[in-house]
Parts: sequence; structure tokens; C-alpha cells
Amino acid sequence: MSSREPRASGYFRSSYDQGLRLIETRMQWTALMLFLAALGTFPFIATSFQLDLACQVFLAAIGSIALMLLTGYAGQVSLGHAGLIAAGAFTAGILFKEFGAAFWITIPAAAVVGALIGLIFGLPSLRLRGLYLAVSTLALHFIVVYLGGEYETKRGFSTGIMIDAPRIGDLLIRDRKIWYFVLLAFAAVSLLISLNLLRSRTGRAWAAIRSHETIAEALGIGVPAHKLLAFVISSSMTAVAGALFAYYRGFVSVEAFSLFLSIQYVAMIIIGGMGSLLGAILGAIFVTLLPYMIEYAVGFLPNARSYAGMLAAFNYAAFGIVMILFLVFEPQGLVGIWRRVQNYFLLWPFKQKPLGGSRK
Amino acid sequence: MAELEIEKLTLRFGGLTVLSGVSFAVDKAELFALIGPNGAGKTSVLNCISGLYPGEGAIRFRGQNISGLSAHHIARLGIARTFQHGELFPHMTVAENLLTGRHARIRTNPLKEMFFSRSVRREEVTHREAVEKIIDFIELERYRNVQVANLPFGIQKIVGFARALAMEPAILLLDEPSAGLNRDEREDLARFILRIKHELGIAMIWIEHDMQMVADLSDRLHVLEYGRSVAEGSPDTVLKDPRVISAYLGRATI
Amino acid sequence: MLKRSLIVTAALVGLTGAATAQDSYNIGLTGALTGPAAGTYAPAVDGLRIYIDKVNAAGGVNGKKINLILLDDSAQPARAAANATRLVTDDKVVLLLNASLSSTYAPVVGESQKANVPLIFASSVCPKDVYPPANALQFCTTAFAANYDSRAVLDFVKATAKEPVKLGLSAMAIPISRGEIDYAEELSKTLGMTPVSKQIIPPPTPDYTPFATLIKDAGANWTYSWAPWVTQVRTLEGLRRLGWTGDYVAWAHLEAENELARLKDGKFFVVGANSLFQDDLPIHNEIAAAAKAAKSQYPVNQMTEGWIAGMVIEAALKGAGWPANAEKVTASLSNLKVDLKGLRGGELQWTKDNHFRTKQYYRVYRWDEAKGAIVRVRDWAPFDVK
Amino acid sequence: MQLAINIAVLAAIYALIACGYVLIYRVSRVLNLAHGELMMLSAYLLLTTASLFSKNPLIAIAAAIFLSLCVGVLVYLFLMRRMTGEMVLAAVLTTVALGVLLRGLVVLVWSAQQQNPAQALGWVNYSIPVFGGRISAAGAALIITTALVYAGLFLFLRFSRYGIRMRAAGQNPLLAAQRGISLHAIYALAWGLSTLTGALAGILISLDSGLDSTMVLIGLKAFPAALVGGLDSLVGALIGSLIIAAAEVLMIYYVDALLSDVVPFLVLILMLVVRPWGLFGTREELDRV
Repeated sequence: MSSREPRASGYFRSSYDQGLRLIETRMQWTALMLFLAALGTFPFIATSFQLDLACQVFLAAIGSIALMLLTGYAGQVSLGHAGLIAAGAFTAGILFKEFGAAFWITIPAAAVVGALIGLIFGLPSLRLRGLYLAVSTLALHFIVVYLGGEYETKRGFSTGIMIDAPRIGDLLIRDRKIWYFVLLAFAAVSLLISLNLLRSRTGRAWAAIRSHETIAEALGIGVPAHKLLAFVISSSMTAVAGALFAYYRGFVSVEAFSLFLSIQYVAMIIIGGMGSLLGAILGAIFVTLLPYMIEYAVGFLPNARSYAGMLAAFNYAAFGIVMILFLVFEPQGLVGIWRRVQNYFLLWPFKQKPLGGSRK
Repeated sequence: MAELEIEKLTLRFGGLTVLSGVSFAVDKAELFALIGPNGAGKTSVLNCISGLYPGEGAIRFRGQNISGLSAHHIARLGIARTFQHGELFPHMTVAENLLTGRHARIRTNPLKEMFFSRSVRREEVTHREAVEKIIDFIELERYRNVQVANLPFGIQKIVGFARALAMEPAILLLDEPSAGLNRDEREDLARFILRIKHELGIAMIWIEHDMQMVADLSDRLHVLEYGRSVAEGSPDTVLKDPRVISAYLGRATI
Repeated sequence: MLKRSLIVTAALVGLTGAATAQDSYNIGLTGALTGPAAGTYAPAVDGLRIYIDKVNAAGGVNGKKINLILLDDSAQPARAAANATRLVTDDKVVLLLNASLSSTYAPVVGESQKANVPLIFASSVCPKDVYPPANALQFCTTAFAANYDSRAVLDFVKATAKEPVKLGLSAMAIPISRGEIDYAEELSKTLGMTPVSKQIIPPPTPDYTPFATLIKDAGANWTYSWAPWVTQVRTLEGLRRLGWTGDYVAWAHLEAENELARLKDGKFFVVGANSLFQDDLPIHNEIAAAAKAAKSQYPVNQMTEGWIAGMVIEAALKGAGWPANAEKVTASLSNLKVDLKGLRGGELQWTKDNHFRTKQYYRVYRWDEAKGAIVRVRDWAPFDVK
Repeated sequence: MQLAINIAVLAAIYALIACGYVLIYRVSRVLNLAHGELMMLSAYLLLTTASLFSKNPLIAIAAAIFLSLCVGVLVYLFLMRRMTGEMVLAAVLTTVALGVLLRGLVVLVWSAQQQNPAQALGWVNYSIPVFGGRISAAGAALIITTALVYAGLFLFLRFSRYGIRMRAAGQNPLLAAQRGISLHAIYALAWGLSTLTGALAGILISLDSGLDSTMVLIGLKAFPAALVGGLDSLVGALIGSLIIAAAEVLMIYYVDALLSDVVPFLVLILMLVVRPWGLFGTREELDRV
């Protein structure tokens, strides 16, 4: 939920409708435009590798926004996120291989398949909470990967399914610059959809369920239906991310969707900050770029190349440590840090916040 | 016809009988107090009415048997409640908490919400206005945009009260609304309760420990002890009943 | 925030890019240097690194140094894809190498095709595309060869077995291993053997005994496994624990030499295309000395694949001349002949439509308890590649 | 007969691992998802102690087990202690993070190569004929150890002072603390014991079939066993392990080996739907308002 308070001084609302706007002041418009302009020019100054990183971040952001909806807002834990990504990727891959289906068919199909799987694997959430639910979603991962592996083997795609670059009308999406904008658009739409859901009835119901299921029930919120809805929407979004991943990389194979990927997504929402969409995005950026940052840092060590064989181990260890540090010392995640910095500058030279406002 | 009718309500947890054969009926615009010592089963009665606990026996709302319905279904029929500890959604603002209370009345679907269509926007504005009326009614204007976690407990209880009211209920179940409030706040609360009764004509089942408030405000009393009905009637007669005094007042006033 | 982090990384990455010298042959490798699969790939890559260092120390190729960029993909396809992108676009390599699990092939091939940069598979199974008629950009130096391996193994079994062969088969539950074992099953029938049991074993199996029991109970007197080393050897151990006394034949992975000495099993045959270090050829001593000088943490007898890749790269770059680009390297690779000095049964030769090799040689080893050493059971047996 | 032996060995593996999950969950309601990694760490510790005490394998094993106990206690003291009082989920995710960290560290210290502690110890894994089937020495040791560990834990929890305190702390931490039981000491003990049993499992498995980072996955596969039995019940863990092991081995024998990987999780889902608290677990109370 976005802040319901006006941000700038001298700005007053004159209708309730104004309070519902995502962007209220001219300042906010300007900031957004500048940000969009920066995003728009980035591909023209970046190297291809940096563009690839940006694309990876967008893909991760879609997935982590989806997981944030489910876990950070609706309070339903999932450890099967990689399974859903795999489901989306395989939907696209299989439809392409078996029927030569086009982009504009496979993506919605992935969304539908994701929604169905979400519905099925949301069912345990009606009986289970917390840990038990997490475990049942873990099973989802194993089942999807098993089915994917069977398909690959039975059809003889032993090194994975290759997928051609998609085509929208006359435009072949192959160049990384085009991919950048396509993925950016998908990420932006996911973000917008999530923002909209969260500021309306469904979002409030999810937050209520996360806070206290029984109370939510007593307020007339259909808890089972809304839980399932959270699973369906989140899974559908995740599966689309998976299908996009398949197209972007040009291949699908089960090895790409390890359990570790699920852990990475969970780490994104923890490190980013639970219950915040900004957190989901920050977390996606951080977790995606961390290994590259470590690689870069190791590059400075003397005799760097002899450490090459240890990099992934470094990555693992560092990733574990960062997760632990956030869990223990900064449960609010990067968003918490961001807000503190923001507050510091907003209030400067004062140290204390006035009465704690609605800003979250 | 009574607004709410409870007949031979019995509740068991394992071997433990929490309620046995509790019966009473509440009329329209009636302020019906439920009293009894700690552990008498007062909250359990409310929990059974709102469908959180599976009780045996009949619970009829305007003649319709509602026992066995799911909690959210019962809430949608117009039975709202407050909770002993407020139990608000701490991350939301007061206005958002109240909007959540209006959940069942908002008519939008998730697909439209995703794109925040015109109709969703219209609904949101309409219900925001409705919430504002309640904020006015309960005098929470100062706090409407404050996150609930930052409010003092007394105000939180009042917000809980407002949230239940936001559901536009036919019956309000109040679980110790005055507990934890200071004197001023209790007076406000008493005022709100009376206004709800007179202006909105809502029936209320009211669990209360403050006997003075009960004696002053309630229309009728029902006394529970160890899950059984002990007495029922107007405050004047019931509070003088020796059984009630020995069962309840004798101990509770220590 | 998004923008800011991207710019920061952009700066970071930009610096690494600048650090690579312009005046050298840039070649890049993505490999499983760490992670669960690293045991099979990291030693070979280290062998390659040592070889290239040696070449550079001796003045390089055509007077220019070779700049070998190693990136780790931990056998994760997504990581391999990102690595390949980076190598091709930012480091502008003239040659890509893959030393990782077969699941990383698809994304790396994709990048290689997009950028028209030749790609050598230097540590894992050779993909179909390198066999005649070969894909213009894909090459393979490794000893493995799907289908040919099983042909060689079953040929050996047929020649060695004294009684009718009842064949047990064991694969790991990964597509590539399953595919090969399926092929072997079919092939064994045409060679007059009876495949009696085929076990597809999931990788994280705490106990191989149930699978071994099935093979044993099916009455197999020979068992063949073509899978990662873990599966091959644990199936064997499982069988032996059950008191199975049949002959067991498996692919000679990097680990074979050490493991034969550990298992000391006289009826365990390994079939491979690389000569083992116990053959004690001059080239083996050369590798051992270089590895020792470089203080490598890996066993020297696991470096053969890397060494061979290094020899091929050196020859290819020499043929491409200076300044080299991807086309020249591709052309040079497509017409290459490298003397492997006994590391394989013969020289490695690539032609326009054969990027595997014209002849593939296989040798069979086993442990000999009486001698207390590994012995050759069958010397180089050539197979024509068509 | 061989079928029964195979099931018994696998069940012993799962049971020995599962009791580690149960110990910690029972006492502190935290699910230790780093158990597999801790188990792997213990097996690697054995490699190091084996090279230190190369002459005396028993001392090496004892030293590795003692070190593992220390690791468990240290993990609690330096990490999990900070998570007490936090949301259970945060604590569980911390164990996930710990697992990731350990995985990295193990590779950094011992490399990713396949290792053979049995060789380092000079242990020969004989094959022993029993009842018309055969069992490996390590397999037999696993069954015996599991039996001893379970017997020991039952006695410990029932009769020893600390055991009773552990049970008390698990049932009602607040009350236990009011009675003067040091919760931190109890939790640390639980972590130590859990890692110790995990170490036994890890060491025996690595003696039987070598050691590499895939051992983590074995730890994960034992997890359905603990849940099916009921996360807070030792008897449950034992029975759950038998069920999962039997399902898995029978699947290998009669249906499709590939499904053996998925089948523990299918059994798990079935259980969660029918009886989420497991065969012998305690049911969660109704929500109180």
C-alpha cells in the first residue's frame, strides 16, 4: 500500500479520489519522468553485458514481486517458487516445440498454467499454516521438475529445449536492446497490477489475512477464497516470468530451476524488505547482482585467477552471510535502510521523527 | 421476532465443557449485556455466534439458523464484533482498517482491481466516504491517517469499535470494549454506545466488567457462570439477585 | 534506486573490461568450476589454465599472449548463458569454451550462434552437432562421445565375455545419461546380448543398494554404466556389497585412475579415450611437472582433458595468425590436425564437416591385484567417425 | 529378504537424520532446514580428523562427533539465540541462510571433489550375509546406531533431569522459564544433540558411499519422514522413516525408480492434507481471540 498522506507541504487534497492516485504532486511526476528517461537511455549507453544484467534484474523483479504478493502481503509462505518458474518455462517450451505456438499464445498459456498450479497448490494453504505450508510448496518444486525432466528425456531433448526468438508482428525480439524494453514493460505491468490490487479490496483482505486470519474471517473476508486468489495471481505472474526467461535465454532445461533458485527468491523478499513492493524490486536487484559484485571484488585480489575455482563457493558463503545479516540485524530489509536514509534527509537537521505517521 | 436467538448453546473442547445450554434472545435496538466472572464463557458465546467456535444448539439470526455457517458468511449477514484486545491490523492506517471492515460491502472484482478501472475507483471513493462518516461519528478525525500500531491502546479499542461499525451491522457483539480505557474514554464509549442504539437502532451484545456502566446503560442482563445461564432480566432485578451476587459480584469485586 | 545500482555496476563491470589487454588473443571459458558438478570439470579447467600459462611463458602464439578468461557457472544454465554473453560481447573473445554440464550447452550454443564465435566443448560429452555433418561453429575435444562410447564398450564386452552376456545397465537420472544407456540397451540386442535390467538412478540417492539388488536379481553377469562417476562407482559398490561377482564396465572419467587404485576390483573395467598417467609417457611427466610448478590443488592425473584443449587452442590460434578474429579462428579450427603425443590413441583431426575427430580410439584398463597396479586390458581400438 | 534389508537401511538413514529435525522442533518450534548441511559438515570434519589421527580411526570418529556437537551448540549460541522471540518463520529462514553459508564454506575448505572418508580411515566396508540377504558393514552400523540413538534419546527424555527439562521447555516455554529452567541452555543442548545425531548419520553415510555436496539433498529427503511422523514426536520420526523408506524402495522395485525421488514428497502432501500434524504429532490448538 502506498502512503495515504500527502508528501509535499503546500499540497492539499480536495477529494477522496485524489487520495487514491498513485502519483499526486508535480514533483512526483517529474521524478518519475526522470527515472523513466534514465531507464530509457540506459540500453544505449550500456555494454551488452550490463544490458544482460538489467534484463536478469527485470525477470527476477517479476518473480519477486509475485512472491512478495503471496508471502509479504498475503502471508502465505512458498518454497516452491522455482517450480512455478519452471512450469511457466516448460509451458512455453513445450507449446513451442510441439505446436510451434507463437509468443502471444505461449505467454497467456503460461499464465493460465501458472494459475491452475497455483490453485492446486494453494489448496493445502486452506488447512496449513506457516511451516507446514512452506513444506507442501516444496513438494510442488519436486513434482514440476520431475515432470519437466521426463518430458525432456522422452522427447530426446537431452541438453534442453531450444526456443526460437519470439516475434511480435514484424518485430523479431532477438536484439538485447529490444529484450530490455520488453522485459522492462512486463516488469512495469506486474508492478502496476500489484500496486492496484494492493490499494483495493483484495489487497486489504490479504493484509488482514496476514495479520490475523480469524479476525479477517470475522470481518466477513472469505479467507479461503482470498488465499487461493493470492496463490493464483502470484503463480500466474511467476509462470509468465518463467516463460519470459525461456524466451530470453532461448532454452529450457530442468537444471535451470534448482531448489536454490527458490531460496534466492525468498532471499530477495527478505533482503528487500517484507511487505513492500519497492523491497521486492530492491531485493531482486541485490540478489541478482551480488554474485557479479563478488566476482568483481575477487578480481582485485592478488593472483585472482587461481581463486576462479572458488568463486561459486565464495558466492554461496557470501549469500548466506548477507541473508543472515539481514534476518538478524535488519528485518526491514533494504527498504528499512532506504527509509531511514530518506527520513534522515527529510528531517535534517532534526534527529527525531515527529509523531510516527502512516509512512511505512 | 427477536434479532438474535440462542437456544441451548453447548460448546465442548475435548473433555472440557465450556458452555452448556445457554439460551437467550436479543431484540432490535436492544443493549444486551453479558456478564459473569472470568472464565464463565462469555467470549466463547460471542465466538460461537460469529462462527469461530463450533457450538451445538441453535443460533438464529432474524429466524434464520446460522450455526454451522462459516465466520465470514455470518459476518456478511450483518453480525459484527469487536475483540478484547482490539486485534486491529497494525500496519494499516485507521482509515484502511475501517475500509477493511467494509470488505463485504465493496463490490469490485480482482480483475478490475488489477487495472484499477473506473468502477473500482468509484467504489473506493464511495466507501472512503462511508468510512469518513464513521470516523466522524466515533470522533477519530485526528487519527484517520495514522498507522494503528502507533496509537495508544485506548484509541485502538475505539478504532476496533469503529471497524465493527463500518461493517454496517444489524447486530454488534462487543467484547469488553471498556477494558483498558481511562475514565474519559469510557465516557466517550458510553456515549457512542447509546448513540448507536438510538440513532442506528443496532442490537448489541455487550460483555462488560464495569458494573456501573452495565447498570446505567444496559436494557437487559444475562449472567453466566461456569458456562451456564444463572439469571436474566433488567439490571435492577438481576443485580440484586442473591444468586448473582454470590456467584459473581462477591468474587469479582475483591 | 534501480537506476543508481545499475550505474554502479556498470562502472564496476566497465573496469574489468578495461583490464583485459588489447594486445592478446582473448578466449573465454564458462565452466563448472565450483558447485556439485565441479569435481568433474574444475581439474580439467585447471589443466587448461596451466597449459596456457606455459604457452604464454614461452612467448605466446605468433608472438602474442593468450588471455584466457575463466568464468564459473556452477553448472547452472542461466549462469552459463550470462557468462557466454559477457565473454562474447564485452570481452570480445575470438573463441568460446564450455567445460560444464550438458545442461549448459543450449544457452552457450545460443550465444555462440548469435555472435558467430566458435565454441569448443572442452570437458563434457560432445553434442551431436560436432559429428559429421558438423555445425560450422561447434567443436569438441573431449574423450566422451555419445553412442561411440557404448559401441566401444559393448564391442569390448563381446570380445571378452566367455559366456552369453546378460547385461545390467545403470544410468543417472539426467537426460544425457539416460539417452546413452537407452542406446546401449538397443545396441546390445543387435550384438546378441540380453539386457536384463536397466536402472535409472536419481542423483541424490542415499543408498544404491535397492538399485543394485534389482540388477543382481535380474541375473546380470555384466553391468555397464555410462553416467557421472558417482553413479557408476556407487552402483558397482552396491553390487559388490550384495556379493555380486560379475564383470562391471564403465566410462573412464577423470577420477578413474585414482578410483581404480582405491577400489582394487579386478573385474571392474574402465573404457576411455585418454591414456592414464600410469602409462608414464613423456607428456604425462611434462603435465605433472607443470602442475607441480603451478601449485595446482587438483590431482594431476585429472588434467588430461584440459591439456588436450590447450594443445588444440594453441594450434588453432597459430593457424589463425595475428590479428585474429572469430572467423579466422573458425577457419583454422575447421582444418586442424594436432599431435596429442600419446594422450589419445592418435592425432586429433578436424575437417570442414567433422568437428569431433576422424578416428576415435578406446582403451580399457582395470586393476590387477597380483601386480598391485592398473593394467591395460585392451590397447587402442580405433572407430571411424562418420 | 534383500528387500526388507534395503528398506531397513534406508529407514535407518532417514530416522537418524529425522530425529535431528524432531529434537530442535520439539524444543523450540523451529524447523532446522540447515540440518542436511550440518550433517555434511560433520562428515567433512571426519575427513580432517581422519588425517589428524590417521592411526586410530575410532578416535578420529569420536573427535569428529565431538566437534559436531560443538558446532551445533555454537550455531545456537551465535546465531539462533538471536532469533528466539522472533517470528518462527524468520528463524526457519535463518537456518536456510545458514545452510547456504555452510555449503559455500565446505567447498572453500574441502573442495568440491568427491571424497572417501572410509579410505582416509582405512576402513573396509565388508559385506555381511544375513537372513539370505546381504548388508554392508556401514549399513549394519547405521541400523545399530539408529536403534541405540533412539533408545538413548527415549531414556534421556524420560528419565534424565535435562531430558525432562527439555520436554518441559518444549511444552510450555514460559512456565518452564518461570520454574527456573534456563531456556537458552536447553535450546543449546537441543541444537548440540541434534547436530550430534546428524553427525552420526553423515559420518556413516559417507563411510558407506563416499562424500560430496549432494549429501545435503539426502538431509532434505529425510525431512518428509519427520513430518509424516509428526514433527514433535520421536516415535513418529521412526515410523515416518519406515513409511517413507518403504514407499521409496517399493517404488524402485515395482514401479519406476525415477518416481522414488518424488514419492517422499507425494506421501508428505497426502499426509499434510489428511492429517497436517502428522501421525504422532500434537495437534495445534484453535486460535484464541
